[in-house]
Order: sequence, then structure tokens, then C-alpha cells
Amino acid sequence: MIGTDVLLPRRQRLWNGIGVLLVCARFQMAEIRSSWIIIAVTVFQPIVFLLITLLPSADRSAAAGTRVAVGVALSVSWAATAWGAASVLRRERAMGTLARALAGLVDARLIALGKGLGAAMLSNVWALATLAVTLIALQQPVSFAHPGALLVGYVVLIASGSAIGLLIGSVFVVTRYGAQVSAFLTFPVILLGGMLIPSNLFPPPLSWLSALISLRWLQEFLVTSAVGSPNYLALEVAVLLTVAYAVGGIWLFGRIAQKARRNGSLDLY
Amino acid sequence: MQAIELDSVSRTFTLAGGATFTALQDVSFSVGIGEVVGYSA
Amino acid sequence: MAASTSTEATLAGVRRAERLWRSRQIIRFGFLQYLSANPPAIVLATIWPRLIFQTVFWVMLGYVAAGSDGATFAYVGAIATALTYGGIAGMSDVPVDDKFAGTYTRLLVGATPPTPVFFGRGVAQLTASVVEMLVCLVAAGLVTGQWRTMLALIPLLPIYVVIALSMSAAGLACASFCVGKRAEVAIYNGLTYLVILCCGALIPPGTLAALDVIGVVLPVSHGLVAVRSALDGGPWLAQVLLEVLVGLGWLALAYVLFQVQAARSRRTGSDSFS
Amino acid sequence: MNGAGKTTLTKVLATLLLPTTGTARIMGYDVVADTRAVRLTTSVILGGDRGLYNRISGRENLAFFGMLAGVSRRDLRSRVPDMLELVNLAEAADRRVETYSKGMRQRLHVAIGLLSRPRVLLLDEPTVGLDPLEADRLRESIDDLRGEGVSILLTSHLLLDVERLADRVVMLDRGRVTAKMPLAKFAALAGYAAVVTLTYRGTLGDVAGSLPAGAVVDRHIEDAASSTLVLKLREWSGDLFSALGRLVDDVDVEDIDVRPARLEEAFATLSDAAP
Repeated sequence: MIGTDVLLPRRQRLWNGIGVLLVCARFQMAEIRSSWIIIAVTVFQPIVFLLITLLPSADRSAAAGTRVAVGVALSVSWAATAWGAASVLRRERAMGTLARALAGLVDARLIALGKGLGAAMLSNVWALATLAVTLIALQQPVSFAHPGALLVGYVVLIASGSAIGLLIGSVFVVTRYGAQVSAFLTFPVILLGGMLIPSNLFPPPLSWLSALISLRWLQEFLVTSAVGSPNYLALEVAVLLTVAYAVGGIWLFGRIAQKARRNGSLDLY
Repeated sequence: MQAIELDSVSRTFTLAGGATFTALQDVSFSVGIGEVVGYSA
Repeated sequence: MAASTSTEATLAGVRRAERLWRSRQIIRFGFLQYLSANPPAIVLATIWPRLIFQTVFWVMLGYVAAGSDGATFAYVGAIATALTYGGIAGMSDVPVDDKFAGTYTRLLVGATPPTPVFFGRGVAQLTASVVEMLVCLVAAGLVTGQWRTMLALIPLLPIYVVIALSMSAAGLACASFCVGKRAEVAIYNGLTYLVILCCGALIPPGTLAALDVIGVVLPVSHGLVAVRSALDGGPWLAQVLLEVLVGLGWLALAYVLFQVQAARSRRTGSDSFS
Repeated sequence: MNGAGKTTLTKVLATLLLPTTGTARIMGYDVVADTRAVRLTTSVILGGDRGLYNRISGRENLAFFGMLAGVSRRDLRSRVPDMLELVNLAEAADRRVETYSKGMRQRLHVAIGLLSRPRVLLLDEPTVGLDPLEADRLRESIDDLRGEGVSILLTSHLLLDVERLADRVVMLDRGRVTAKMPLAKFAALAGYAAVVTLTYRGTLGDVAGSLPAGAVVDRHIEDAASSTLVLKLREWSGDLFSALGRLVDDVDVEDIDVRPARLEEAFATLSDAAP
């Protein structure tokens, strides 16, 4: 059970847990701002994806523009998560602070989740800002039919990013090749996730893969919320998948941290 | 000829805030061929 | 007189052999470093798959944007962008490795100046990126059904190698910008995305004038124009020579920048490599 | 910033840093004008954890930096094994440097510095991180170099290094030269073999009286909780041991720490004693 201190009553522990999450999130945002890595993923990438998709295509209608903008936002959000949350744990390990987090009173998963949340929030905000500026520069019309629904979808996106960050982040507890692994994880999901590239373009076994990716359902929900009426079923599937990632991440991170402690592979940089 | 000859060597650094720091001030000494000189700052 | 000229000749010969041995050692050390950072298992498990997925993604994006012609156009360009992983990111890691290892001061006082040492050690990255390009050419070509274009590209591979060379020079030059600050990741990523955007790899030249203006001085642009023209049976030599010129320009820039870095660190004591 | 002068001077001589004013020459070559000539005759051992490629073996690091320093292929083939033997790294030579201890890394730095047979050697804290045995071995190899006519500028906080190796001693304080003298004069004025720190409970009263010559009370604080007595010993002797034994009998000893004297301690008494 994620807990900060077993002696406290449940309500107090929950409150402490949220406190830790927010502190770690803020800490991570400060750390990311101090290094330039975030610029590469949340500023360069959205511009490149948007220009490459919009410029050559003939259809520049608001509907098409919105579908592309949502696809780019989700693809970049995934790249930022795969890299941001993953590099959180990779840097913790490199600096040797991961060992201290695992030995600390506060459950390391809470720290990892909090930092992943900070990374996801900051990167998505920067990516959205860049997207907006680029769309305006290209005079590309987009529509916002249901802003409320879009906001809900966006919150789920950030939660999903942190949960996935914890899931793939646990890989970095054991491997020292985190950079290559996180770089690798970026493209399969962007390709098969049904965001910028419709999954029906792929032969059956591959197209089913996108069903397991929460971002594909968020694409469906966000596009229908922006153009037409929101598809709430897609949102529910996305939320279910996000919860599955979180549970999987918590379980996997715990097991891997235990294994690392048993093999003493934590300090083997 | 000496192995090492230092003739009033000075070295100052300008730090980030613009303040200057003098690490060496008119240092002069020499080390002969095959000689070992120990020094401490 | 004859005796002295012959001894001079042998002396020059010895010096040349020594220089050749030295450059072989530097190149060999580069491979040692590359393999210790990227063991074969990691190359096969993460680097190649990532580049194949990336190439397929660009081709599919070309298809979504402009149908099958768009896909073919993107395929020819995506093969060149596959080179950016080794050519720019990998190449700029060479001086950055010295920054983190704190070994730059040794290069400064070495008999061989830093820039040739960096470029020599970069040959491993260059070789890896050419191999990666070939893997992407075949794998992505088959997966996206571009095998007819793939076969047509095979005789043009030497142009892609020229592109790889000019890109490595740019990768080295961009590393010297960031060595003083902690910005190396953003800078070589920035250059990578600039190349992907402005070099006519995925966006046809003429679509947006601003991109083409930037592309003129970047590696890949002229090389790709040569490849695309050769595919249509047109002239390609002039553009290849332009690509070589751009590469030499970036190499000269790298040399100058590392000299400036070295001089500045001697003057201010701020060893920009620490 | 204490100690900045020492590293700055080493860097200026190693052509890594330009002097603001004044000139420095090595074997007649100016460190600013004839940089290349200076670099080919000088070797600098800065030591410390950095300055090595961690994921590469010790032997490969040594061979690469030797080659970079201009050592020829033929020399390299013979001198790399010799240097590894000299610094006692032969068995660990093919392990990655990241698995080396601090002392092993320091010895690898020394091997790299000595490999190119420099005419002038700049040593910055050569024995830091080495255990006494390794430090002795290193001092012997540096002494042998002196025999081959190599000139050495050595900085060290350890009195033992200076006493064993130096012909002359120069003292810098906040960047200025404050003392220059031959080693004999320096040893006479300042030479202490060791510093003994005794922590105990109880009272000793007048200690100075019961100590033999050559032992000086440096600090003596007595209070209820725990008392400390710091002695400086000129050199070890039989009656010194028995005096210490008698001291220890009367009190409840918590800890006895014996360490070699540090250069500053020697210089501190030197500047007190200076005319």
C-alpha cells in the first residue's frame, strides 16, 4: 500500500501522500526548467510534427486542423512522458539519489509518481503553448466545440502520462541504458497509437495494439469533443487504462526495486 | 638554463559577479635541472 | 648530399607512418568508446528498432498528408533523417563525453589538437549511422511497401554516405556550442529537428520559403536534391559537390569553435569543458 | 579559496592557463609563446576522480593518453606494461576504470604522467588517496626519476612527501611566496614526524614536564565530559613511548589518533619561529 507512515490514521496518511506528490511534482518542475532537455521535446517536436503533417496536406479545414493538432499534442505528450518521467528515474539512479529514495520513509513509488506528475504537467503545458503559437503562425483554423470536455480529457492525459511514466520508469531501476530504451519507446507508440496515423492503416494484429494505449482513446475523445459531440465511452476506456497503468506501475516498480535491492544492482552505475 | 623559471607571475580571475580574485601574486622561483621542489599554498 | 636527402626521406616516412598509426589509434579508441556505451545487444534491442519505427512513422505520415506519392517522397527523405541519430546526436556526444569525463585538459596538452581527435573518435559514430541508415532503408522499405524505390536507391547510397559525412561535421560543430553550458541535449536535438524540417526530407522544397532558406546551409538539403534528381534520371553531381562544400564549412566551423573554446579557457580559466 | 594558488600555478606551467602578468619558462621555452615545445617536455599529474574514461579499461586509457602525449608506437608497446607494473595496476589493467578505487585511479593518473618520459614533471598531491604502502612505492619511483635528471615541481600537504623527495621548499600563502629554503633548513626549523591526539576522561595536570625532548604539547583542553591532548613529535624514540605509556595509565582513554604531520602544521610552527 502506498503509505507515508503506517502509524497515522488513514485520512492523515492520504493527506500526507498528496502532500508528498505535490512537493515532488514542484521539485521536478524546477529541475526540468533548469535543464534544457524539456525544450527539445516540448518545443521543437510539436513544431516539426505540425509542419510535416499540415504543410504537404491539401485539407486545411478546421476539422482536419483539429484532428492533426490533437494528434500532435498527444504524440508530443507521449514523447515527453517517455522521456521526462523515464529520465527522472534515470537521473535519480545516476546521481545515486534513487537508493536514498528507496531507503527513505516515504514510499519511493510516491516520489516517482510525483516527479512523473511534475514532468507531465510541465511538458504538456509547454507543448500546448508551442502548438497554439504554431497554429496561429500557420493561420490554421481549429475548433473547440466543448471546452469543458477538452479540459477533462486533458487532465486524464496528464494522469495517464504520470502513470505510464511510473510503469516504464521502473525499467530504469535495473538498466543503465535508460537513454536508448526511452528513445526507443517513443516511436512505436506514436506510430501505432492511432494518434497522427489512423490505426486502420495497419494490418489487423498491429491495429489492435492501439486499443491498449490510453492515448488512442483520448485522441478519439478529444477530437469528438472539439468537433461534434464528445464520445464519453472513449474517455471511460482511457481512464480505465490509466488506472491499469498506475496499478501495473506500482506493482512493477515495487518488485523491481526489491530485486535491485536483493542483487545490489542499485549502485552499479 | 633552469628546468622551471617563474618571473613575477601573477594570475587574477574575474568571478561571475564581477569581483576579481588574485590566485597568484608576483611568484618568482626556479627549479634546477634534476631538482625536486615541493611547495604548498 | 644524397645521403642526407635519403635520411630526410626516411625521417619523413617514419613521421608519416607515426601519424598514420596515431590516427588509427584514435579511430580505434572511438570504436572502443562506442561499443562500451552501446553494446551490440542494446544496438539490436533499442537503437535499430527505434530508427526503423521512426522511418516507418515518417513514411506513414507522408502517406496521411499526401497519399502514396507523399509516402515515397517521405521514404527517400526519412532514410537521410535516420542518419541524424548517429551523425548529430552521436557525433556531438564525442566532445561531450570528454566534458563529463573531465579528460578535455589532457586533449588540450596532447600532441594532436582536440578537433582531429574528436573527428577521429567520431568515425565509429559515423560508421554506426551509415549502418543504421542501411538497416532503415531495407526494413522500412519492405514494411511500407516502398521496395521499388528501395532498389532504385541502392546505386545512390554513396550520396547518402556524403550526407552522413557532412552531417557528422555539423554534429561536431554543434557540440562545441553547447559544451560551455548544460544545453547539449537541447542543441543537438534542435539541430536534428532543424535538419528534419528544413532540408526537404519530409516537406517538399518550395512549400515554405523560410524552411528552404535555412536548409541551404544545413547538411542533407543538397544531398537529397541530388538523390531525388538522380531517381528521376536528372543531374546530381552539382548538388553533391554543394553537399560536400556545406560539410567542409561545418568542419571548418567546428575547428574554429574548438580553438576559440581552448583559447578562452586558457584566458579566463573557466575550463568550459568542466 | 584555499589552495587555489597551488592548482593555478600548476595549470599555468602546464600551459592550461595564461598568466595575467609575468613570464614562466620550462627548459627555456616560454609557456605562452612556445606552448607546443613546453607540452612535449612537460607532464602534469592533476589526479582526482575525473580525467579518465570510466567505461574503458585502465590499459586502454593509459595507451590512448600516452599516444596523445606523443609517445611513439614502439615505446608505447614496452612502456605501457612497465608503467602498469610500476604503479601496481598490472592485474587490474583490463578492468573498466569505473570499477577502480580512488587509490587505483590516482595510480593510473601517475602512470599516465610518467609514461611519456617527461623532462619536467608537475605533480599535484600525488599521494592523495594512496595507502601508506602505495605512497611509499610512488615516492620511490619519483625518487628514481630524479636520478634520471627529471625536474619535479611537487605540491603536497603531506610533510613526508616533501621531506622524502624535495631538495628545496617554497611556501605560498594567498598567492604570494612567503618562504624559499633548502630542505635541510626547512626540516630543522619545522620537521615533525607525527601528531598524536589523545582523547580521554580524567585529568593529567602538567604534561609538558613529563615529556622527553622532541615532543611538544600543541593543545591541551581538560573538562569534565572529555579532555583532549594534542602532541607534536619530532621523531619516534624509545623513551617517548614509555612516557606516553605512563600518561595513558593514569586516565580512562577514549581514543588515540596518530597521523603524519601536515605541511601547514610544519609551516605554522615555521612562521611562528621565523625571525
